[in-house]
Amino acid sequence: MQVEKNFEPTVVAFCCNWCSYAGADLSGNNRIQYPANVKIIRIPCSCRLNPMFILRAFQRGADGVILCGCHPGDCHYTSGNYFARRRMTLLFSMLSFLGIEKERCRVEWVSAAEGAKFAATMNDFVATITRLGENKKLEDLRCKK
Amino acid sequence: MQEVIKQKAIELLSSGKADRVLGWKEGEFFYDITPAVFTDVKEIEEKFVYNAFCGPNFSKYLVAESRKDGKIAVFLKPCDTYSFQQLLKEHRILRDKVYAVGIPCDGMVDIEKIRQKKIKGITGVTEAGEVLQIDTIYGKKEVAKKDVLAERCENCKSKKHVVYDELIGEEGDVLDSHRFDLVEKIEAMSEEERFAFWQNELSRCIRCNACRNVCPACTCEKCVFDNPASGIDQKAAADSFEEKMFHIIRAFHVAGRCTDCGECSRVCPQNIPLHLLNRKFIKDINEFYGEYQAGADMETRAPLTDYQTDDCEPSVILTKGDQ
Amino acid sequence: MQNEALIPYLGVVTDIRVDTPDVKTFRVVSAADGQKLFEHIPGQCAMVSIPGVGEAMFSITSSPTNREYMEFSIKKCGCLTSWLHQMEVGQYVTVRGPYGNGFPVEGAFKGKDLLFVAGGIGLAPLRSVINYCRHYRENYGTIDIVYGSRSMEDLVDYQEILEEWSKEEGVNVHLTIDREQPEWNGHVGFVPNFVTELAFEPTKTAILCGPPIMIKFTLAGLEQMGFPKSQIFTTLEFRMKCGIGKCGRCNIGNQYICKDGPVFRLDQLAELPDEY
Amino acid sequence: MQRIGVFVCWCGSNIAATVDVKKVAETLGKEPCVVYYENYQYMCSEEGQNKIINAIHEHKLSGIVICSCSPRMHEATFRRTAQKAGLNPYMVEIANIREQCSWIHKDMATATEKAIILGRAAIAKVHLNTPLQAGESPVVKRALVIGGGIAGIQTALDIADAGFEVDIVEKKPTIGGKMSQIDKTFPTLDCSACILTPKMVDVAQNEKIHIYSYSEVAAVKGFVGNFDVTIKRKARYVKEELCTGCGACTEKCPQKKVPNDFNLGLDNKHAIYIPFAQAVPKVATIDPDYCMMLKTGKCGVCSKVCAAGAIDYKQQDELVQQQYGAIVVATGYNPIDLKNYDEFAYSQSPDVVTSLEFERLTNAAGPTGGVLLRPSDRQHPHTIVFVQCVGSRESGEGCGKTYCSKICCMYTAKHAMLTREKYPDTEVYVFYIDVRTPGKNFDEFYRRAVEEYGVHYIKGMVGKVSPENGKLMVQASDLLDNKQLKIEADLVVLAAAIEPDPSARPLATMLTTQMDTNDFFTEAHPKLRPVESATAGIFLSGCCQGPKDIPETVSQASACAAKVIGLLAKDKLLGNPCVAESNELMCNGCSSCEKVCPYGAISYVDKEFKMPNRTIAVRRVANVNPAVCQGCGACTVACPSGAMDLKGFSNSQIMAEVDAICK
Amino acid sequence: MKKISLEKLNALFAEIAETKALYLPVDTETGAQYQKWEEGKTLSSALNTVRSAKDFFFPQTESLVHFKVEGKKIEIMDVRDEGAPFVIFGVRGCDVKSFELLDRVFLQDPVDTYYQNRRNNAIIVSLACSEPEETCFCHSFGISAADPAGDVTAWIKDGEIIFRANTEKGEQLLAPLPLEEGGEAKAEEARSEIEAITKKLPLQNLPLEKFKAENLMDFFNDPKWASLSQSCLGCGTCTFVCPTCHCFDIRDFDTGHGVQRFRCWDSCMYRDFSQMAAANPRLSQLERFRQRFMHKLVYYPANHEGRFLCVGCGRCLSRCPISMDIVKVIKELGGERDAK
Repeated sequence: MQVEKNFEPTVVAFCCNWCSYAGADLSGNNRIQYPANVKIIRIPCSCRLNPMFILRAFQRGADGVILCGCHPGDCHYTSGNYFARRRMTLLFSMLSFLGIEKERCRVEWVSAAEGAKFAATMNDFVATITRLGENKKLEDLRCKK
Repeated sequence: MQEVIKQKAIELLSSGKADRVLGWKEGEFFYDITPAVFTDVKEIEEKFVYNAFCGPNFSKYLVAESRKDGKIAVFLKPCDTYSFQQLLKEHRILRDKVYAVGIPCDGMVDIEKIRQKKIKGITGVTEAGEVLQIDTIYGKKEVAKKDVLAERCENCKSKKHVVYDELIGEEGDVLDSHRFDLVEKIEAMSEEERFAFWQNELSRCIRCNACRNVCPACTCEKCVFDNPASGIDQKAAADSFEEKMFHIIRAFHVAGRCTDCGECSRVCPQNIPLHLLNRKFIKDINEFYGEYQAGADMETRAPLTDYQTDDCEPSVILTKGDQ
Repeated sequence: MQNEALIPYLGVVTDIRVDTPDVKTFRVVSAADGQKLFEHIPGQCAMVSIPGVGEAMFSITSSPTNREYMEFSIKKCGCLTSWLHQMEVGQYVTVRGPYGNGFPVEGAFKGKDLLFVAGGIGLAPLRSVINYCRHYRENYGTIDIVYGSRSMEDLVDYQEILEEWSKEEGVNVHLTIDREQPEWNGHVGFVPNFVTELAFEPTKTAILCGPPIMIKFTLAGLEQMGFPKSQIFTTLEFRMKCGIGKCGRCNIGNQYICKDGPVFRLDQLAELPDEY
Repeated sequence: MQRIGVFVCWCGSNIAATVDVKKVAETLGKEPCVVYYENYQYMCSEEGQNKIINAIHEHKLSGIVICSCSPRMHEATFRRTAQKAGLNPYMVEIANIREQCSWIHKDMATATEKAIILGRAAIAKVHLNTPLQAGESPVVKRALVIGGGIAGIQTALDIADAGFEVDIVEKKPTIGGKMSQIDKTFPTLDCSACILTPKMVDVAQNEKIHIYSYSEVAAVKGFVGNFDVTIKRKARYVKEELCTGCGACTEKCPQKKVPNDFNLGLDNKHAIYIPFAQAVPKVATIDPDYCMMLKTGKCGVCSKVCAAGAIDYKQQDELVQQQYGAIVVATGYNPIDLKNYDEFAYSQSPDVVTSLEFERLTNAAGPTGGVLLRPSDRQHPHTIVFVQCVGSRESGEGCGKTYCSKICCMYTAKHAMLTREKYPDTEVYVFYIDVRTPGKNFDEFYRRAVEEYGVHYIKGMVGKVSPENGKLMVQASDLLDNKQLKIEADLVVLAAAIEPDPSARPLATMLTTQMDTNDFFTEAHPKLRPVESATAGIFLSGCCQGPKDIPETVSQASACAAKVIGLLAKDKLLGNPCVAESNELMCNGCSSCEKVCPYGAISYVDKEFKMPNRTIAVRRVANVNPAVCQGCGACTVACPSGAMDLKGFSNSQIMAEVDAICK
Repeated sequence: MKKISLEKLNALFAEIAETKALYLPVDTETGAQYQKWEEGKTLSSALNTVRSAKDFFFPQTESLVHFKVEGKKIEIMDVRDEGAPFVIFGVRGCDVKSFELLDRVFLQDPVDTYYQNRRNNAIIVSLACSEPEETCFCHSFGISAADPAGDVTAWIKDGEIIFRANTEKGEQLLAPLPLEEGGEAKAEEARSEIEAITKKLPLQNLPLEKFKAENLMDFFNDPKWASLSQSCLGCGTCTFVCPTCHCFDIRDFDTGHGVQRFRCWDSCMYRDFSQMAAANPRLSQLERFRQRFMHKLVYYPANHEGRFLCVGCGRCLSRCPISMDIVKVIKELGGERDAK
């Protein structure tokens, strides 16, 4: 009998260059572990995240997508994360409206000092996605191996 | 009303106030009316109509028409004026090239709804007050007009003309509509039910682009879906993902700019209730960021190009219960 | 299952020649057996593709008389062609074809004096015919080739022209470039004017290929010289997808360029809507 | 199609201990277009960098991927390396396999697998990289300071000190601002005029500083290093260059009933006036609303008495164009209008005054010559009630401000103390919600007021002030003793909240800088860039950014000057090449991008396009000024057509990374 | 002929579905659609489906070939499927005719094997139209709503359904089914009833006579195209609901671990349909609009012995967002023209 392999979700984390990417680095500096399922993509600001990228990630096989940016009020570009917040709120609401699991996408504000929070957030997010299981509602069957 | 508007069209053309008139032209039957640019008084006299089947929203035509030489007169129903103003706000229409005449509307009829009442072979429709008398190959039928109103007219949001050069008839008011009822109903479904609902709806999409091409908010010089460089260009969906992708992205692109004119659902050959996606955004925007009606004025910042420091967090979605 | 026209063959690039700064000639053989992929008639085309990048129609520039391989001369202008230009020898490509009608080398051309007029990359489709006609020299009358480009560097197949074509008996090569260049001793001027200057007999059969503006003025010149429309041939370019006259893209009038063209006689074209 | 080289760094054992670097290099070496791969102990070392340089030369690499530590660590290093090898520095991508891989994972297989994926993403991105050139723009070595209060003065002096030209634009006829109206300053109680006026003189005498008094900024164009500013010099009907400031005109002017704004309307001035004795420039100005000559054409006295012939009734507003490298906003503050505070009877009784009016009433140069007299009957007040937080720290609904005005506690303590010192027979009550004294010697100062000077500090709010029989009945609550109080006062002084000057809002629009909901300018970063606005080249000095006392204002002003000097010291500004770019062919001109741009980097032009059918179409299209754009990317998402893209982080690049990761 | 009571129709479907996939029009909230029969699904009473039956042979998208790309190497994978026989039940006369018109494109040399496979596998049971709609004009193209073609023709009359096998395939389909013999009279009755209704339909006598190859350039240059196309949105609704439109696009999709080449419906009404790197021969909507109708009314007939590429199903009449359809085009252009 074949033993089914444990489900290892693919998680894409978009991190703003100034706060969250630095926060992720700090988590590394302090050797705080979080699952290898998380792969980080660096973007200049959370407002650079086009909803298209999130959909693209799901299409290509991501099981969860998380956006990390500076805390509201701390944006390097002053207002970027405020725009990102509105955009993501509406996008997530729409995805939920379409019946997509709402926990699959998340936004977290992580500052450059919050290495521990970054790791904790990722641990929690990966756990959530693992519990949700494979992304089947927004997958593109062609991209499955 | 048709006569008044027709006379106005003739007057505008013959007085030189307008070089062209955008209006409705009669078809083979009572209901298959085509938008047309009239340049000739005789043609207006013969072909111009305005009845309960004059659904098309003219504002999008003005993007191209206002860039032609001369001035174009256009007849706008209350809801059309919102789209018109939104396009003005986005600098897509040159205002001084358009002479806008606001006209009253008491709801447009959806021929599909008449057909759904198993009325076949419709050859003529006469409006008699609240009742529509329908001639068919198989005899005469009657339906109440309110039963066959287009969805957007059933839930009419406003009888007010927000912009015009001239108004025919009385000015109406913004109405209390029940347009969000169905959105609420879907929101109240379970996640699986919602998924099944949309899967069923969106899987019918044949990607004819009618929704996009008719949408007054979709006036991009080059649509991302037609642009190979965008990375998301597609034609007919090759996977159920692409069906969703198209409609999510489209709804997102018009979020905060959609006036809820309902043209997308009117034109969908597969009767997909596309307006629900747009309305969901409108409802969310109203709830999260305060009431906003696209096209209602020229000044207010669109919700997605604006923010408040104390806006709700995206996690608000998590706490919005399924039931 | 039956062979399917839309499923391509695998080819491998065995040689890349840089013709001009933006034209390269690729030599392609079958990836399976190193042989020529398929036979063709001069003027026919093939769909060449890099999966994931794109597929496009290119004329086969090598002569059918070449039994070993086929060649494509490709100008860099879009996404696919840029990719092709970056290729190295050994790269696989997919090829399907041959498509189109080709030149009537065994029909209308036979026994005729031929006048080839080409501009820029327009020589590519003609090279196949010229070499075919050179190969079966006895079947054709004199061959005149008028070829021009922006500059010396932009003359495609310059070496072959100099070393083979110009030296052959009964083949007259007339080269021209648009503007003066220090190293250039030949004619300077635009192709249409050069054709008029050369004052060819209107009994010849003219074959034109080049940019639209060149075609337009050359045609005017030829007609002035008395060439009847039925003696002028040209090839059309159009966006194509299927290559087999089904997808509807290259439909002009009742003709499909991919299937009924790309070679048209001028009198045929005159009966078609001007949508090319 | 690129020719990509992959370089995997061991970082000693930092990476190599948990990531199989050899395997990573070999696996990535098989990726399309990777023509070279290598792994080395320390890629950032000189030896490592040489390896990269050699590989770029030998293998004609068009792009390189370095799998190493965080790009925040060595991206700049490797970009320089690439540049040394003749490769565009923006053809470098870093895969962060240390901080985001080897350091956070323990299992070698897992970490290696992840490193490969991160490397693939970087390769996918570099495929789409294009060489970027940072634009250069020259810097105009001249600064503009808007506002001539202490903030503007200090900033201007510091900048001029460093050798740069500075212009001050002041809307009033003189510089000096609020500080010139104040009597003494807390907590040292030194005379405000004594410390301010020498600075004003310095300004006047400094060759590098030019004052545009009685002037306003009318328009601002351009960007950091190259602002083009139009200054409106309002007609003062006196030729500034001729006027000697002798004051003869003022003396003879028959129109004496002009409310004196310098004394906050507590007395009158002449229609031609010099605001105060130490005014800079010391030049007379005619108030056109009152001058008989200007209004009726009959008078002309001043012109007759002016020996210098400086009077010019025909003077017009004048527009001056000037170029600047940097702009400093120092527009200051005003006390709020108290007309909505009827409970304090401010509009009803002249004896209810604001603290600033109180300053004038105690100032030796003020309307009472420094003797504290009630405005109504010019009698000495025996009971004075000070009310703090009038319009400050209010809940959202009221007409006041939600913020703390910061300076009121201290100046009220100062007023109370000075009153008690000069007039010990006066009872002084101070009603407060909290007393906030965080500052050097501040709390000591306040305690002295209470302990040494016997000022009655009462925690509680004044409910009502009603004029009764020439007195002011003050009803208040004492929150500590929990009782109602009634005080019969002679004078009530209201510590009015301060708000930004009304000229700030239109100015912010012109400068495309951001403001908060209270119209205070928003700093680029609240902690790290407190004196810069988010718009490059625009700096903030003083109360326009938020309430401040004088020492704070002055230190911010100097900080601001340091920033300006830092900018002006450069000959050229090197832009960030990772900026937004609009594809004109796809742009709709809808203005969405402009609305989300925090820097005002986007403008619109009507552009002619040749259409394929040989017609010409004119369309409004967005234009990004690369010198102003900071590359956040907000516009790229706001753009519905996708015409706007961000260089270095383009849509296709990010999607390629996504694809590579999710594959 | 054979017949069976309508009450037993579902049992009949079950019988057919045991050996072959069976598709039939089913009523949905949003109109009739072809669906695979399964227990509980019943034949729609609507005249016709929203989407045409061409989907069975020419689906919206289909994979053509897959590639694996590694380094410089490419591998080609033939993903064609032989398929299995299936039955389409209840195809109307117009749609049956459309198959013939599509065959002339896809089965013409070189044969499109994807189409051919499905075509060979299909057994078509057509159904006469007892209640034609006002938008029907199939009779203009010589199509009989009363006696449609197909492997089997069926009529519904007085609670019975009558079958007539027209081909060997049809015979084979009907042979094992539990049907009664007879029904000729009823079929005849149904036929004449339908023919009588057909005569009453409003869209009669479309002026088609002049749409001939010899008038090609005349029609092409007709100034009326301008006003006809003026309000066209350039969407693909008409194209995609049309049973005879067959333009397609071929595209590649990179899945991350291979490239899938697929084809999908395309429309000559789309702006990018004929877009080339630098030029587009049909720039305006007028030209694109004209192309579609010229193709249907002139070009195709010129190549196919005068057959029009339209079957009068009326779908575009009811679906066009702005109600500009082929009938209006025919009437406008076919009107007073003098034949050459």
